[in-house]
Amino acid sequence: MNKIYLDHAATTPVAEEVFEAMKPYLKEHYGNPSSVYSTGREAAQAVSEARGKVARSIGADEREIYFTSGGTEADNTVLKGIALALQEKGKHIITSRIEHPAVLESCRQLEKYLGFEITYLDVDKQGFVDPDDVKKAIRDDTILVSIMMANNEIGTIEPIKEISRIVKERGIYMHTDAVQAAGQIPIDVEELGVDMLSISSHKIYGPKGVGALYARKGVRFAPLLTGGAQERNRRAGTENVAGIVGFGEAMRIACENLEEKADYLRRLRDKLIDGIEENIDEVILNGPRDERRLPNNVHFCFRYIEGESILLNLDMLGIAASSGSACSSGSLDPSHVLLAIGHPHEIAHGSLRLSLGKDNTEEEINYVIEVLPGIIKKTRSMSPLYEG
Amino acid sequence: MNKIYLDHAATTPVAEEVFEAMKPYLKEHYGNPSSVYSTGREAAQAVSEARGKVARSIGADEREIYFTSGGTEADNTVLKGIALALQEKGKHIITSRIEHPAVLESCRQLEKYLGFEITYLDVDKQGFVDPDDVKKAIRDDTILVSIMMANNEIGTIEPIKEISRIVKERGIYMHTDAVQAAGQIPIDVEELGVDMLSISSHKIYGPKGVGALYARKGVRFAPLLTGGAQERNRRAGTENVAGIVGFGEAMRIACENLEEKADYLRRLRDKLIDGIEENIDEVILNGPRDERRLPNNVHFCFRYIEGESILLNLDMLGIAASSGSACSSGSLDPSHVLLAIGHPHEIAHGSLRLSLGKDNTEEEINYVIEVLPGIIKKTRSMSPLYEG
Amino acid sequence: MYSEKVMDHFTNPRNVGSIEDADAIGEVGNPVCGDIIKLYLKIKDDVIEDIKFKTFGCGAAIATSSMVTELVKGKTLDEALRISNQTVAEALDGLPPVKMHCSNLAADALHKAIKQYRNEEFVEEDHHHCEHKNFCHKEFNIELDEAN
Amino acid sequence: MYSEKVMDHFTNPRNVGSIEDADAIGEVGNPVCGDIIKLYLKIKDDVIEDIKFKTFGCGAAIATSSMVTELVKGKTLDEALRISNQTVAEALDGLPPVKMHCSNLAADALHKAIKQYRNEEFVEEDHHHCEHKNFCHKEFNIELDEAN
Ligand SMILES: Cc1ncc(COP(=O)(O)O)c(C=O)c1O
Ligand SMILES: Cc1ncc(COP(=O)(O)O)c(C=O)c1O
Repeated sequence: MNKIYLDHAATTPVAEEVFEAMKPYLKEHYGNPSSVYSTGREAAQAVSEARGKVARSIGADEREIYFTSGGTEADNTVLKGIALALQEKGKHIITSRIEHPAVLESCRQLEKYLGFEITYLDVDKQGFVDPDDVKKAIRDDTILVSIMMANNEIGTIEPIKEISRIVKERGIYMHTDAVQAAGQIPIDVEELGVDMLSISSHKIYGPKGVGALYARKGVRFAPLLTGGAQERNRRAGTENVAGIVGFGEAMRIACENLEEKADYLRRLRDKLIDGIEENIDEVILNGPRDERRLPNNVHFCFRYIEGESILLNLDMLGIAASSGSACSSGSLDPSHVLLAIGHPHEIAHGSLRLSLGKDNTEEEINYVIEVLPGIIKKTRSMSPLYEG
Repeated sequence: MNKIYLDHAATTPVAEEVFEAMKPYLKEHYGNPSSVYSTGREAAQAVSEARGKVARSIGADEREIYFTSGGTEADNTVLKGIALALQEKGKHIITSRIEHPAVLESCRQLEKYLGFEITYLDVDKQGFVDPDDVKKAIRDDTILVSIMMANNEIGTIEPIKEISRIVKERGIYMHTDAVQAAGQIPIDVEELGVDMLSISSHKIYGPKGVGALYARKGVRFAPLLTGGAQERNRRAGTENVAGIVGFGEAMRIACENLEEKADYLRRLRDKLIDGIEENIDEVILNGPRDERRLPNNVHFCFRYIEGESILLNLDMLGIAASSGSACSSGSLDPSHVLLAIGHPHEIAHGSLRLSLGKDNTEEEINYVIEVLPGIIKKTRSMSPLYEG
Repeated sequence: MYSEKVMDHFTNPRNVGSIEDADAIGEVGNPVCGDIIKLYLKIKDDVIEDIKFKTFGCGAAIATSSMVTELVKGKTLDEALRISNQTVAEALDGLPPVKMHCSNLAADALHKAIKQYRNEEFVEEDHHHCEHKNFCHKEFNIELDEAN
Repeated sequence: MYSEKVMDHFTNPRNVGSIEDADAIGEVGNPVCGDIIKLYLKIKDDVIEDIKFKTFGCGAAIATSSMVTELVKGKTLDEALRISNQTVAEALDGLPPVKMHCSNLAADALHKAIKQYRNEEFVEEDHHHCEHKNFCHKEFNIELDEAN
């Protein structure tokens, strides 16, 4: 049975070139980049080159890139680091109800332990944050606005540029979680106007356990990991050299011919969306349908059934998919994103995310369109909610 | 020129078996461990096996092991996580003056941002913390004692068992940073009586960027990285699967025939210490000379000269060493450890750490003993402090 | 994550469907929780002659429903009442910890049906009300709540 | 980390040593800082006829000492005074940022020697006092201080 992997928003395989780039740093060039001697200098040089690649991919300066252990750490560093550094200035942060848990749970900690007030902005039915809502929510004690660039469940691309303009006018720090956007749509920190931005390697065919935080020169934040002087005193800990090298290479490749690759995915995506809508009744496409949707994201709710059954049935046919976000699959609550866009619980429970990648083929998409209706039918036939 | 690597306390090469164990998880088994489908389950299974290996190596239960991005993150999690969770109970922490910066800088943040008081215990000339000093320092509002198991610069093995006994009697949490001890001396959390313990993979022939925190069942701490439900809600972020697998394997191997391997290192170590003392005048061995010294640690101060010149000269002969700790090599201050054991600045500046590893040979040691006196002599001849 | 038995019952669920002239119906769970189990029983002389289920829920919910129907078919009502959620989970070679409490309610549905049939009151256990949707999480690993 | 020129001067330092009957001696730095540079000058008709150094310090300190001796040998005192720490660093094809301020004080030692020779007062720049040993760090990357 051929495997069909349709969960690229959860994680991606490491590209062959990326693996080859990493290998020497797992083996012969094992030095500690902080060391004086030559093996250490080789490692330091490799980290520096990777930093350059990441910086260039998002229009930043090398000195504005801080490597982290992933998107989660980048998000945590922003939320907690800004909160600690600027708490004298104010204890109010604005974010949205559909952020990744790395942002939302950090906000919860700030509420619980440091007395912060957080405004969680509502979104519309397609998952958009209204820049006007941001404007209205800003207070004199607001120190940070954090809105994701693209949603990891329903693929909505937020109007970050418009939001940034409003936020920066008020002299407040603007952060965006670009973990899902990276490698899918162009990112230019200057054009976006953000002060901080999070990326993760394993979503762009790089290794797991590495990511980066972009922080504009001059932005003040307390480090989350303190200790050694690595990452210019902003992120302590011996560098994951091989991981960083792989991430740099993955980022470079991801941004090569980005538009062309995105167009390919958009074509598959639209075929899949159309195929599902044509062949299955009572389905709801979540997220927008236009250019404001991530090129690789397909996300539906199927009425009357629960998402996990769909996943298990797909898995038995060799198709890997997700009901929403990978990190919440241990949880039993319905997706906070689907509730935020207005679905009742029983509909929110019936979600399926199919996220495409560069190696997916039209054939694979056809196969999914062929088998999915049967799975939905069978599952619905068991449902006490379905009167089909 | 053959390279002689004598900086294993800074980092180690990835063992071949470890690399082979990791490879499948960088390539074919790329699933996200949180996913429902089979590629995800394979990854979850691998993480779980690695957890078992780490747990067994230190006499812990699997459910007491939390994977982190390294020793620094483990230390930060302990200090900040306990501080946040128990701040209502008290705001006093006890540590020593010779801890790793990952602990010391975390303490500084707690002082600066959360109003904690930290007692930094003095050590004696060999770097030992006196358990009696711990006893005297404990207050009603003490919530944590953190003393390292073995010092990363001078190799002193602290009396953790004695300290734990005192600390636990008072119902206070006890943490030990075992990053340097792991793989060198046996670790048994039950015998040590600690509540929390930090380890890092890249010091024991595992990959960089991964480590573990042991936290005894029931220990309360706020997670440092919040977000997804990974690591049983105690450490969010997509798991560095390949890194974790490598770490687990490295830990398993490190603890196989540990005593035998340690004896081999002790023999080389003592040969090197004797060789240096016999062939070079005015040297000071730092740390103890008996079984309370790490098997792989040699650390000297050479009067009248500065450490970096020694390192550069050694590097030119293909010998990789360090002046103390890797993470501080970007810094110009003399080692806080050497100041703490009572050295004046000019002596503290003249330090050299030679840390041995499993692949070092007697021949290599002989070569170092042969060339080092010339290097010291040449460097001293340039020194305005030397009246040789 | 799931045992082979669970996957077997999930893939080939026994006794799916409804019974038009059922003597007893037991329904537990609710959509907020993400699990609804509805059992239809045909009872004759205190023996469960036929039983069918409809379930909205995850793999565990479907498998436990299927398993419970298999366990009680042909049993007396008293025997059926001795079957607990635990019995069902064990018959399936166990369930993943996270599913143990929230999706393991087929026996509850059974008990509810039987008690209604006997006109007794059925007291649903607290954790199946699921008004507090974090419940399972909490009961399950108390430390987690502390953690965040 | 270091340029080839730095490594060349570190490996084969020019003019190491002292001059017994030196006409001028300039010493800057201190052990707390980790760098001490001592220059010995032989001066005739306002020209530096000979110069030697002794240095306690890192590779950068040794290389800058060596370089400064090479730069000024045979120069007049006025010419020598025009040599700054910056000149020395440039002649070495640059120094790593972290070393730029703390270990680049050979020109200071030179100026100190010449001014003493001329009986002028030498005002040591603040950052070479190094009472505050974090200085270099600070000046260098102000954000760092904020960071911790
Ligand atoms: C939008 C978003 N933010 C943050 C993260 C967390 O990144 P990581 O998995 O590298 O911790 C993810 C993915 O898991 C994500 O999709
Ligand atoms: C004693 C000690 N603690 C903590 C660390 C930090 O570990 P890591 O390099 O994995 O961040 C190190 C090594 O760098 C160490 O030697």
